[in-house]
Order: sequence, then C-alpha cells, then structure tokens
Amino acid sequence: MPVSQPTIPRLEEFLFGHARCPVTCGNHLEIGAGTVIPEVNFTLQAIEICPENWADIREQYSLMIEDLCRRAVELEVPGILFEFETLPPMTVNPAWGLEITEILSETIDRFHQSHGLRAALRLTPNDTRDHRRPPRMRSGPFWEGMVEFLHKAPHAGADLLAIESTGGKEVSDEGLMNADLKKVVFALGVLAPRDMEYLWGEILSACEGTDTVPSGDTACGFANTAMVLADRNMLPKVFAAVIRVASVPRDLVAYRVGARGPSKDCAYEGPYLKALAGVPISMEGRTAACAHLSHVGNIAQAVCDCWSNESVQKVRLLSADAPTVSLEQLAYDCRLMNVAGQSREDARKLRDWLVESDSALDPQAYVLRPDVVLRIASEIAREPTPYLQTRRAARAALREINRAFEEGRLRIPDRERRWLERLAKEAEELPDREEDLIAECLPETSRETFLPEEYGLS
Amino acid sequence: MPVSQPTIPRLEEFLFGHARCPVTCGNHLEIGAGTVIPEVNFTLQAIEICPENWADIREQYSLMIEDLCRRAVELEVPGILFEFETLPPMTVNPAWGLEITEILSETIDRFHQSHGLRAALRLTPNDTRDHRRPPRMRSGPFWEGMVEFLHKAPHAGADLLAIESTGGKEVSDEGLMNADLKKVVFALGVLAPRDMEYLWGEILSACEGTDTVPSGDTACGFANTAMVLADRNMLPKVFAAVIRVASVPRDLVAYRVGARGPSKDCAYEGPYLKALAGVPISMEGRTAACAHLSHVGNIAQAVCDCWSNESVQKVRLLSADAPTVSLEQLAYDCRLMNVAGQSREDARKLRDWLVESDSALDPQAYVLRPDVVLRIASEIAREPTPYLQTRRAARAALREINRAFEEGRLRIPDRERRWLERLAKEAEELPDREEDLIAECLPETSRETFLPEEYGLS
Amino acid sequence: MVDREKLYQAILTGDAKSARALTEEALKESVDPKELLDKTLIPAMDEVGRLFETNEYFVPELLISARAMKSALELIKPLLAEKGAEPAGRVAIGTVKGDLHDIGKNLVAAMLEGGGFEVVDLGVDVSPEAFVTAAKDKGASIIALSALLTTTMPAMKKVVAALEEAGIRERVKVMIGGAPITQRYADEIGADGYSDNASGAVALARSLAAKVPAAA
Amino acid sequence: MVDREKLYQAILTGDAKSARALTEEALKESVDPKELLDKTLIPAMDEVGRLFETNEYFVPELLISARAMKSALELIKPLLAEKGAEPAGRVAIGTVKGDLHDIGKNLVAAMLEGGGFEVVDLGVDVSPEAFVTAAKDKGASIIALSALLTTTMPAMKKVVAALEEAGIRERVKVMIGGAPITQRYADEIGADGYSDNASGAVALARSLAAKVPAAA
Ligand SMILES: [Zn+2]
Ligand SMILES: [Zn+2]
Ligand SMILES: [Zn+2]
Repeated sequence: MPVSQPTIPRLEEFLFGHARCPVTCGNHLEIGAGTVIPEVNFTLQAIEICPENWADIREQYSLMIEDLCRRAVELEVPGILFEFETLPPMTVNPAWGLEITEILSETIDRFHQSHGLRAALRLTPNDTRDHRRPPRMRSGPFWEGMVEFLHKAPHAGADLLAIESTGGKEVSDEGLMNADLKKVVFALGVLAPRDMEYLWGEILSACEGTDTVPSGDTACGFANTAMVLADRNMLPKVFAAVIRVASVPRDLVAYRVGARGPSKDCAYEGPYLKALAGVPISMEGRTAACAHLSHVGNIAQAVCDCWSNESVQKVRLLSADAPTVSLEQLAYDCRLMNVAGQSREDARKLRDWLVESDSALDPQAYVLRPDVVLRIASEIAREPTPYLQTRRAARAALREINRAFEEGRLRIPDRERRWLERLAKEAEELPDREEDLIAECLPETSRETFLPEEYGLS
Repeated sequence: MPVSQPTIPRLEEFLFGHARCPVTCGNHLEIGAGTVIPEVNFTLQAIEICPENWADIREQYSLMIEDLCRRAVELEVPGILFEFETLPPMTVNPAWGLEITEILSETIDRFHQSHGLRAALRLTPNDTRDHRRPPRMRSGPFWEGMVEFLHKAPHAGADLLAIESTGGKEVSDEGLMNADLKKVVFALGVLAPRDMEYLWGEILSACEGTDTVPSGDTACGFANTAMVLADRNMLPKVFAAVIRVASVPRDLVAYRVGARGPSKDCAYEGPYLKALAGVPISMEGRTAACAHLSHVGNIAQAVCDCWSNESVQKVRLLSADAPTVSLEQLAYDCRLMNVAGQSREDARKLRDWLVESDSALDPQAYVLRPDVVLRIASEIAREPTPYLQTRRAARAALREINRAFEEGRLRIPDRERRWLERLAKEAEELPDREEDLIAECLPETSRETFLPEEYGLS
Repeated sequence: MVDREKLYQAILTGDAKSARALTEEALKESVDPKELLDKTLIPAMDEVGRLFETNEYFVPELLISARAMKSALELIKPLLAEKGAEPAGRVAIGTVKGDLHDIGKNLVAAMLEGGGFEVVDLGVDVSPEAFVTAAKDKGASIIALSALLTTTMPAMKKVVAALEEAGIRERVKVMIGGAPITQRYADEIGADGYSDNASGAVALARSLAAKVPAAA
Repeated sequence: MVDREKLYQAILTGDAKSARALTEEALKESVDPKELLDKTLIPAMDEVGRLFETNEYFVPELLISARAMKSALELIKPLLAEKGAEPAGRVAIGTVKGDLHDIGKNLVAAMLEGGGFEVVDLGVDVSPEAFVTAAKDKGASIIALSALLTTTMPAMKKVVAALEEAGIRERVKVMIGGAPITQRYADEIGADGYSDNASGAVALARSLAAKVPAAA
C-alpha cells in the first residue's frame, strides 16, 4: 500500500488557503482554492437526549444555526463550513441525528437563497463502536446504527461526511496511559488502518452517486487524548508530539481510499495530510481554546484552509451565544489571513510569524513547523505500509525533536529529558516486520478490552 | 485649555506595542515599551451581591484569578494586566470592592514571587453617580462612596486606577436615541470635560504619593452605546462612527490633567489618544466578541499596547472557565504581534493587514485607520478647547467618511446615505462659541434628568 | 374631508404637528375615533414597525413616528374613553434594582407609547416594592422589567416574588428583557413573556394585554 | 532484616517485582503488616503522589508505582483482614450512561487501587441500576461517577436518584468528576464530593470513607 507518488509541496508553496486538490461542496463553497474560511462547530449545553427533551433540542439547534447564519451574513464571510458533530444517542438512534441534520441544512439553504451565503454542512456521526469493551467493529447494533446513519446522511442534507474513527483506541488508551510507544504504534499503525479501510469503504459507498463529499477522519481519540493529557501534566509533551506524528499514516488511509478533505479540525496533524495527500485541511488553535487549551494556538493556523473553533456549547455570554462568539472570532482571523494571502510573499510572512510564535516552546508545536512537516512527510512517503510509515513517523519525529533541542531551537523541560532517550530506544526496538509486532503485541492484550478478529487478526 | 504641543507620530512609527510615554506598573510590568501584553477582564455569573452570597463571591474571584495566573505562567506571557471592574454594589459599598481587590492583588503577587509572573491589577470602580436621574455629580452618597473607594484603592493593591466616567451621559443618552448630534456634542464637548476635570482631580489625589498609576477613562457610555445600538441596526453606523471620534477630546481631559495610561480597553477611540497624548492604549476587538460583537474586530488591534477581552463571565466552557479561555486567546494574539514586532517593518505589515481587514466595510472601522487617525488628530490638536475639539472631531470624521465613500474606499449601505447629509448639516450648524451651544441646549433639557449646576452651569 | 393618506404619512415621517392637526380636523368632521385609530393610525404605526424590523428605519425615525402617534392619540383617547372603549393597557416599566441601564428601557417605553399603551416609567434601579406599588396604585396591568447585567437578573425574580407576596400576581402580567435575558430564564422565574427587542416587546405586550383578567 | 528504604524505593520507581519480594521477606521476618503499610508503603505512595502533584512524575510513572504498591498490598491485605483491620474501602467506579470516555476513569481507578482501595470497575456507559447493584451486592461504600460530556452529566443525577430509590443513599458516598463537572454541580445534584484530578480523587475518597456510616 505505498502512497502513490505524493507531490510534497515546496516550503514556499506550503501556505494557508491553498491545497493541491481543492474541494467544492455545499452552496458553491470552494475550500483550499485560495481563501481560508471559518468552520464553526456548536453543541448543546448539558441536556439528556431523550424524547421528552426532543422539542427543546430541536429548538436549540434551530436557534444556533439561525443566529450563526445571520451573523455570518453580517460579517460577510467569503464562505463558511458548519460542523454538526452528533451526540452519541443521535447516532445510536439515527432518526434523531438525521432530523437535526435536516434542520441545519434547510436553514443554511434558506440563507444561501436569501442572502447568498456560501456555506456547507459537515456532518460527523459518532463512532459509537467505542461504546463497549471489547468493541465490535464490524457488526452489532452500534455498527448497524452507524451504517444506517451514514447511508441516510447525504439525503438529509450533509454536504460533507466525516468521522473520528476509533479503531484501535481500545488498545491505544492503555498504551497512552503507560506511555507505551510499542502499544500505541500497534494501535495506530496496525489496527487503525485495518479498521479504516473497512469503515471508509462504507462511507464512500454512502457518498457514491450523491453530492456529499467524503471528507476526513481524525486521530482525535489518539493524538488529542495524548495532547490533553500532556497539557494537564499527565504525559510528557515529547510523547504527545511523537504520537501526533505517528497518527499521520493512519489518517492517510482515508484519503488513499477516496476521502477528499477538508480534514477534520481536531486533526492537528493536518499539515502532514495536506503535504502528503494534497487535501485541504481544517485546523483549530487559539480560537478553539473554548474546547481545548493547547500549546499550538498559533502554529496550528500556519497552513490551514478552514479555521475552526473545534466545539462550543450554547452558553450565553455577555454579547451573544458562545457559538456566535466563536464565529465572530474565526471570521476575523480568516479576514487577516485572506488579506495577507493576497500576495504569496505576505502569506509566507504571516505563516512564518504564526510558526515562530510557538515552535520553540513545545515539541508538539515544533513538529507542526511547515519545514519539519515537509521533511518528515517525505520520509513517511518513502515507506510502503501504514505500519512502516508509522514507525518511520515516530522515529523521524524523535530525531527532529532531539536535534532541535540540541541546537537550542526547542526548549524541553528538565523532567521530560529522560523521556527523549526512553522513547528513542523504544522506537528503535520496533520490529521491521508487521507480523513480528503483531506477534509481540497480541499476547499483551486482553479479550476483555480487545478482540483481534474484529480487525481481521487472530 | 489647548493640548500642549502634542507630538503626533508619523504613520511609520505609529505601531502596536510602542507608545511615546510607556508606563511601568505592578510587578515590573512595562506597557508600551515594545511588547504587547494581554489584558484580561473577568466577572461573575448572575448572582446577587449581598452578604449571604459574599463567601461564594469571594471564592469565585479567588478561583478565577488563581486559574488565570496559573495559565498565564504556562503560556509564558511576557506580562499581563488583569482588570477588575467592580459591580455597582461593590462601589456603593467600598468595603466589598476593596476586599476583592485585595484577594486579586495578593494572588498576583504570590505568582510573581513563585513564578516571576509580571502582572499588574487595574481597578475600575463604577461611576455610580449614573444610578439616579437627575444624577448628582459632586455630592451625595454615590459620590461619597466613589471617593472613599478611590482613596482606599491604592492601599488595597490596585496598580492602576481607571474609570468609565459618566458625566453628561444623562444628556447623551437622549441625544443618541434621537441621533441628535448637537445634544451629543453638548454632552461630550461641554458636560463631560467639566465633570472629568472635577472627578479626575479626585483620582489623581488618590494616587498621589502611592505607586498606583492613574490610567484612563473611556467614553464607553457614549461611543460604545452608539456602537452597540448601531450593531443592532438601531442607529446608523455613520452616526456611531462620528460619535466615536467626537468622544476623543473628552477622553483627552484625563491625560491632560495627569492620567498616564494605558487607556481603557473599551475606549475604541484609543488610537487617537495614543496619537495625541502619547499614552499606551488598551484595545479590544475580535477577542472581545464574548462581550461585544463588533465591526472593528481586527482594525482595533492595529496600534494597541494591551489587547483585551473587555469582559467575560465565569461560565464553564468545554475546556476551562471562560476567563481562562479569553486569556489563552489573547496570549496567542499577543505572541503573533510580538513576533512580527521584532522588526518595525514587519510590525507595519501586520498592522496594515489588520487595518485592511476591516476598514472598507464599516465607517466605524474606517475612522480607526491609523492614517485617518493621524489626520483627524492633527486637526483636533489645533483647537483650543474641548468643545471646539469635539466639533472639529465630528466635522473631520464626517469629511473623511464622505470622501472615502465617494472614492470607493468605504462602503456605506443605501439606507445610511441620507444620514451622511443630515449629519454634515447638523455638524455645520454647531455654533462657534461654547456659550451659544450651552444657551441653545439648556432649554431643551429637563431637570428630571439633568441638573446643569452639577457641571458648574446654570 | 380630511386626507387619510396624509395623516398616515405624517405618522410615517414623524411629523407630529401635521399628525395632530389632521387628527383634530378628522375628529371635527365627526370621523369615528375608533375607526380612525384602527384604519389609519395603527396601520401607520405598524408600517413604521415593519420598516424598523426590515432595517429601513433606525430608532430615531421610529421615535419621532412614535411621538407623532402619541400626539394624535392624545386627542383620540378621551373620546374612546367616553365611548367605553378600552385603551391598549397600562404598563409600568423600569430597570431592576442595582441596574443602571436605561437606553433599552427607554426605547421599549417609547415603542409601547407609540403602540397605544399608557406607560408609567419608573426609571432605573427600581425596587420590587416600587413595581408592586405601580401595579396596585397606578393600575398597571403589565410590568415590564429590564436588566442588562447578569448580576442584576436575580432582581427580576424578586419582583415576581414581591407581586406574589402582595397577592396581585394573577392580575398582572410580567414581561422581561435585556441583553442577558433568555426565554429559559423567563420560564425559570415564572415571567409571562420575554422579548429581546423593542418592537417585539410591543407585540408581546399586546398579547399579554389580551390575557389580563378582565377584573384588572 | 529487610531494607525498608529499598522497599520504599521499589514503590517509588515502580519496581513491582522487588516491591513484592521485599514485602514477602519483611512479612517472613514477622514485621507487623499494619506497621509496614503505615510506615513504609503508604509513605512511599504519598511521595509518588507528591511527585505527581509537583509535576515531577507523569501518569505512567505513577501507574507503575501504583502497580508495585498493589503487588505489595496483595500480600498484606489478607493478613490485615485476619487481624480485623479494615481496608481503605471499596469503590465502584464507572463512566455514566451515554458516555464512552474511559481514560480519566481508568486513571482514577488505578490511583484508588494504589491508594489501598478495592476498586470495582464497572466500565463505561454504566446504567444507574448497575451502580445500585454494585453498592448493594458488591459492598461498595463509595460510588465514583465520571462524565466527560455536558450532555451526559444529567445521568449523574439519575444515579443519585436511583440510590435513593433503592433506599441505600445514606450508606454510600457519591463522588463525581470529569471535565465539565464543577463543585456547584456536585452540590446541585447532591453528590458528596467532587474532584477535578485523579490524585485529588484519592484524597476525596479517603475523606469520604471516613464518613461512611459504620454499618456499611
Ligand atoms: Zn475530535
Ligand atoms: Zn471536532
Ligand atoms: Zn466599558
């Protein structure tokens, strides 16, 4: 499964707003064709999803999208992506999720007709297979709910379909808690790709013959979990940085089989996907602080095509509801990028300031440097299989981090330095052959949490 | 009262982070000396300020400042300003406001000692004289509470003292609702300056002999009221833009008598103050969307020295409490400015992109263009009295807006065009002599809302 | 015969002098005041409301129209009263205790007057007792509360409680508004309605007035 | 005589093999198990907790220490039970109905085990009934609830209600945690405590265990 001749961009052409393969979707919305647009995500305040609350829930979504569209028009955004990430009961019970999708889609269309708003709706059902341990990946009620949802989504008005797939998460979770690189590589490089091929086959068949664009998948359950734990001082940041890069080959599976982007906002590894798959990417950083505090607030923006708030609840702030506040912040961020983006030279300047803002302070920021991304990406591209790509990604990330630290271009706190060595050793010990890794790892898993046959292993 | 020879900066030197007269305050915090810092404001969720709730209120403030200081350290901010804007009962009953001030100040000092955090506390008591109609401006319980508060504030730990003074607001409110330029100019150019001289005498005497810096005053009750009403389509934006500029001479009174800045964040007219008085300025824009939606989200940032969120309540968002979220967003915005600010040429580039983002879309943004600011500022500087400065400000703003509209550099919606003419006519009709304006306006006021003798008029 | 179209236009453009003169003339010509109100004046004000809603008119324009309407109403109301026709209702309006914001409140008050309501403006920083008094002694059947601070919102709940305590909660309707207010909050404190804008407040007041018990 | 310092260090560095061997040796030498626990093992785990709190240790280090502690405890607990000494307590832990997040829950579970608690891990998406059953049939005196979604928070309230309905609310303590949880929310739903971090959860569980009625 080699990545077929990826055209890795030159550093000078690796810019926000420009992707090798732009995507057109929704109401004449072009993404990655020169303009950066906001992607706004919004969710409910604490409420139980149940029939008694359903009327209220419908109203909440209706109010949110109405407010958002109105303000988007007032702010004259050049385009906008709305993401509806369902809440788990809405995927388990597809009728619910689809009903909300319809409400959102109809409102967006109405604003397109009345005000010319260029917008599209990205629908992201939950990967509910993660509900149970051990998860059933290819059968059972959760799988069936998802499949039903996916196939009906295009007809309910989804312009883009995405997912945060969880194949391998049951193994990765344990690996993360123990900072066990081998286990996480097994999850990301062996299990996730197998699952994604299977799952994405379903998504692509759901989109086939419709206008719905299969967009992307994210290693959220892996790399963002590590990031959040690192931000709470629970895991070393160098470990989280390595996991970030190691999640790239997994994500690539979706694009190899036919996803077209934009990538999911919470895939902070997006720049690698843009470099390797040529797809436009959605990114989130400082303006997503409502959802994640992070150490990549500016650098995450450097080569984005959509700029997102990740997720915010319908909480009333002094000015407006929080989703509308997010939209306003994103819209102004995009204005700045688009003004600078009128000249490639200026775009590079802004990109580089965003990069210099963060890249020396945290290894997680450092591995998102466009120059680092391009170097590591070309290494990844040379490997033939997801596992070997994952191994290579981890090793290359460690090498880049180590070198930058030694050369004084990256600060690593004292307490993390012992981890640099430990992780480098673990990365070197990863076997050459995938079969050997599988043979090593399977005995260390328990059937209480993980069933190899769900991944075609046994 | 001529502005004494203001040194209006050249456009190339009119930059964020650099003020002619930097201010040092708090824990070695330098403002306007080359680095832009965040200013974070925070307030309570709906709660009644009363003895039964007091323990809870103390705890809320304590939690907020603790969280903010911790995250500020993690984000390695080069410096930070915290603003505590009291809630009205805390000024009416100074002991309450002072107790919270002490809690905040002690926490900030603790983080300075343990982590080297460079921070200062700006304390902004309410101008509670506005409680009653007609307001008593120089006596009575509200005045006495304010005076007590102001004089005790330095000893409770306020590093900076500021106010949003309301002299003339009782007249301006009526003028705004009716878009009556004469009445608003009477409030801003005649009443407010008289009140500010009196009030600021008190503030300066409170700061004398202490380390507390008298910082600034804002026309919030005037120009921001107009801005918010314009944003809700209640007033023409051209009118709000004119009021913005017309509020400058009023603000200048504070700096003429001894205030040193930074100006208050919500004084969007800050660039004029920086140009005319040389003080560092605090500004708010897109990152203050939590408090105001506005049409100056980027341009407001162009020449700021502190960058603020205006105000946000302690609401829990998905990641953290909203004040901490604001801090994170501001800190990253400042990082970007400070990276670009390493070279004056780059700083100018970023400034100009921020300006070009917004300035053609709304007259309120247009009048904040640094070039426009400098032109109008030099006109203001040539007038000898606040009234004549105010008249000149209004006329010059209208002229700039008209010209830009005619030359296609500023869009004005159809429905506002009739207002351009109407306002120009009203501005031309403003008399040459202040006495004449007073004589025209007094009979149009009612003693139910306004007492001229409170301003030394009668 | 008086030109009804002219009167309509006088309200629309906020020409109070003409509005009053034309109304006077019409009444002299024995036009039925109820008919004049329903067929000319209210439609004119409705058009003003529409122009405001559709962002054609700004507040200043709406206010001068409301003032023109008021000057016409001053002539008509006594005649209506003679005939036993009820006025739209009496509203006591104020910004709640601890809150000093008056612009929003003033705007709603002006719109309500223009909409034919009698308005008792209690000002800002108004105690619960003052609202109770307005309902009891000044005959207000609707209480309109404004709050712009989240910290003063709880004062709205106290007004509702004070009305209950005074035993007059059933005979007055409570409507609330202001930046931090939501329908949810209105429900929570048991207010009868909520509006987030001034012309919405008039429509709300009309629908509430229709629900006020006849005894009030 | 066994080197107590070595045992202490074995816990600290998470060397489970040595920790178990040294404990075995000590017990063979007839060291009082209660004394060994109180003077060596718990102080070692406390130091681990301190290192974690002060950001010296990361979770993986804390977990291997907790595992080393657990392997020592496995030898000591039966002896303590013989002498009638009580264990720290039994905690039933789970992520509430509708919520699938397990990392935070797993971390708290591991910390509680390392802290000497017996932990019944009910997994994710746990129904109120399952928590009731754990309290009734598995002898848990503390119920620890985790939720990471604001939309699943209300499920916590349902667990409290289910415990009340089952008539066992007084004899179990309920502790809650997860990103959206606040002390205010804990108070609101009548939970007995809240912690926003794993080692805080152990301290909380200890203080709650001290308050559990003796009958439990
Ligand atoms: Zn995600
Ligand atoms: Zn997301
Ligand atoms: Zn203000």
